[in-house]
Amino acid sequence: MRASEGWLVAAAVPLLCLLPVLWYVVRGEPRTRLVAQNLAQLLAAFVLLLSAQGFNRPTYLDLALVLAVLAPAGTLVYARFLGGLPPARIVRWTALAGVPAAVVPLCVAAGPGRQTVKLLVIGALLLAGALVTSAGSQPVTEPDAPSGAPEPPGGDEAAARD
Amino acid sequence: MTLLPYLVAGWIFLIGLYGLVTSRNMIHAVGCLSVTQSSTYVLLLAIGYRDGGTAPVYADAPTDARVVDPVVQALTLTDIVVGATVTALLLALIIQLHKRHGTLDPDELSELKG
Amino acid sequence: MTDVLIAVALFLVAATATAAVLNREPLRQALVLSFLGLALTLLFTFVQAPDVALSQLAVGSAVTPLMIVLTVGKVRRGSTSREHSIDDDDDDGGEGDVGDAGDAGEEAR
Amino acid sequence: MTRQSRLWFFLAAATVVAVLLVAAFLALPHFGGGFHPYGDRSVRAALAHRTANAVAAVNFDQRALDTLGEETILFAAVLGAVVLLRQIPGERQEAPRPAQVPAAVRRLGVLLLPVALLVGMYVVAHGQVTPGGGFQGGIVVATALHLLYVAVDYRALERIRPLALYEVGDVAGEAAYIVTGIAAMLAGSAFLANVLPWGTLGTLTSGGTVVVLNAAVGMEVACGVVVLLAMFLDQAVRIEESPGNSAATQGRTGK
Repeated sequence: MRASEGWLVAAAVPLLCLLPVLWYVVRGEPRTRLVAQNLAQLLAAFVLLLSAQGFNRPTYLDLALVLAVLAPAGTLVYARFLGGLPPARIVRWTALAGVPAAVVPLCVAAGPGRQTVKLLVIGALLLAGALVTSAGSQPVTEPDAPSGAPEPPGGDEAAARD
Repeated sequence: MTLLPYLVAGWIFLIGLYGLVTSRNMIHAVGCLSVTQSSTYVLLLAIGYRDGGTAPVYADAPTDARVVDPVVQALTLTDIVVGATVTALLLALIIQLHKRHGTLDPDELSELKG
Repeated sequence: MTDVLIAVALFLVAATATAAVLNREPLRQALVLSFLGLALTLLFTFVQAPDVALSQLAVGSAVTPLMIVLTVGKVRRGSTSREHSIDDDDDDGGEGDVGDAGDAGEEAR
Repeated sequence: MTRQSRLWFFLAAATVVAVLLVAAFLALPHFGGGFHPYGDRSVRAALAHRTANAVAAVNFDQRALDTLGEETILFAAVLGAVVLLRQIPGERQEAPRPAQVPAAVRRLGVLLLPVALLVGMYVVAHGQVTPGGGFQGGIVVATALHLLYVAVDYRALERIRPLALYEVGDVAGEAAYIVTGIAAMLAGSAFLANVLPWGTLGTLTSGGTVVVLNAAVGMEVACGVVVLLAMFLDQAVRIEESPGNSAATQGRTGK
């Protein structure tokens, strides 16, 4: 199996971003730590997505899929025990910018087929998870909601929480 | 690069043991134990790696692909699941310990015993 | 390039493991442990062990930290929470609550 | 032994261990080297049995007996946790309070729960073809159910989690593994031998008994982890030591 260097270089970018995030997980205040943990899961998902393409192994995408499914659960559990989810603009913008930036080129590279569907599902799950867990008390709109997803996480209740 | 993964595994092992020895909270000690366990995963997988190899999963690879060692991967898989159950059992014991003695400091606990 | 990725992931794992050991407050350590789970997952992916990465992802970043958090919750509930008078405020902003967790952290040290 | 002396004792021992470890590492085959005699043989054996995922082949075919041992460890650990974390005299159960969860989180949980269950089952079912298998998929399924706890509350989780059923599932998974092994003996082969037709490489039914054992392990792990987490959750959320000003924690975490 030939590895594609370009994709692996791209995967190195979110991987390197994890280093400063680690600092915040370790040394930040309780709220910062929770946000950093959430961000780390998002960045790790990007690494997994890009490296699956880099290693030319579509089956590695299962990892990103499982992470996308489990990440919100983990964050919400901590939110429960550490008391509340702080709003996190950085997670939100990383998701809004990073998910399309990673998923769209991957879809183009994969061409139409099962792999593209999987990529889109992963992207939608990541986006939904990150947007909800990063919402905090800010109203949230979901730009490209996945088909079959319920209505975008409502701003009404979120606004009511202010 | 030829030695780095092994050295990292050794470092994780020793730092985990350091945490276990100096721990003043049993829950923290269990966390350190799971760190120590992760050194075995790193070591096993490092031994099984092959330059330019790919995963021994032939769903999307030709059967003559250059693959890494599946045996150590299977061992590590087992290792991880057993590690999680050990953690669970130890944490259950810790809950009991705290119910009985009201403390989680290993030093205080050993004083209680004596 | 794979070697570079493996080296970075190894560094990340070593740093996270050290941090997990040196964080002596269990709740804080649980967060670092779930980060360690992620770092190990990435490392295992780079050494072409997706099976192992998958189980590390499920166990290391979800189940183990969850059990630690629950144990801490139980232990706190059994002892410190009784002394802690918890203000029954109804606002959702975790401000006071996060502070509480932090205080409890100070106590534990 | 004082704390100080213990630390010095450890440092001395750690230095020795470190030296020995480095010496051992120097003698190990180099990282990334090409010498993997066991790996090569087991890959050949996996392909001979038409199992695309060689790791699953090692776990459920070539080393199936060892995996039985491991499964039994898991089973024993669950049993141990159930015994250790049962409600003891002097403790009482506390009705968990309903939690107030932001609507967005609730919707996310309701959306993710079926997706996560599906992903978990997909990982179990494709264990012999793609990365994954009973262990990983089982844990994903078990974690997925707990989305209901974080997205709604503990009472909602309890409604879909009749513990007795999961305990039976745990036993059934373990039993199915052993029965498969004995069935192989009845078919005139060795315990846990791969006697079923192997099928074609890369299809869902390939691998013979690997498929069956994979499903059995998936069931046991999923049910076992659910029971395990239920014991911890009961301790953290439900069981109180004695009458006191409880429910505060639950009320607090319920937000």
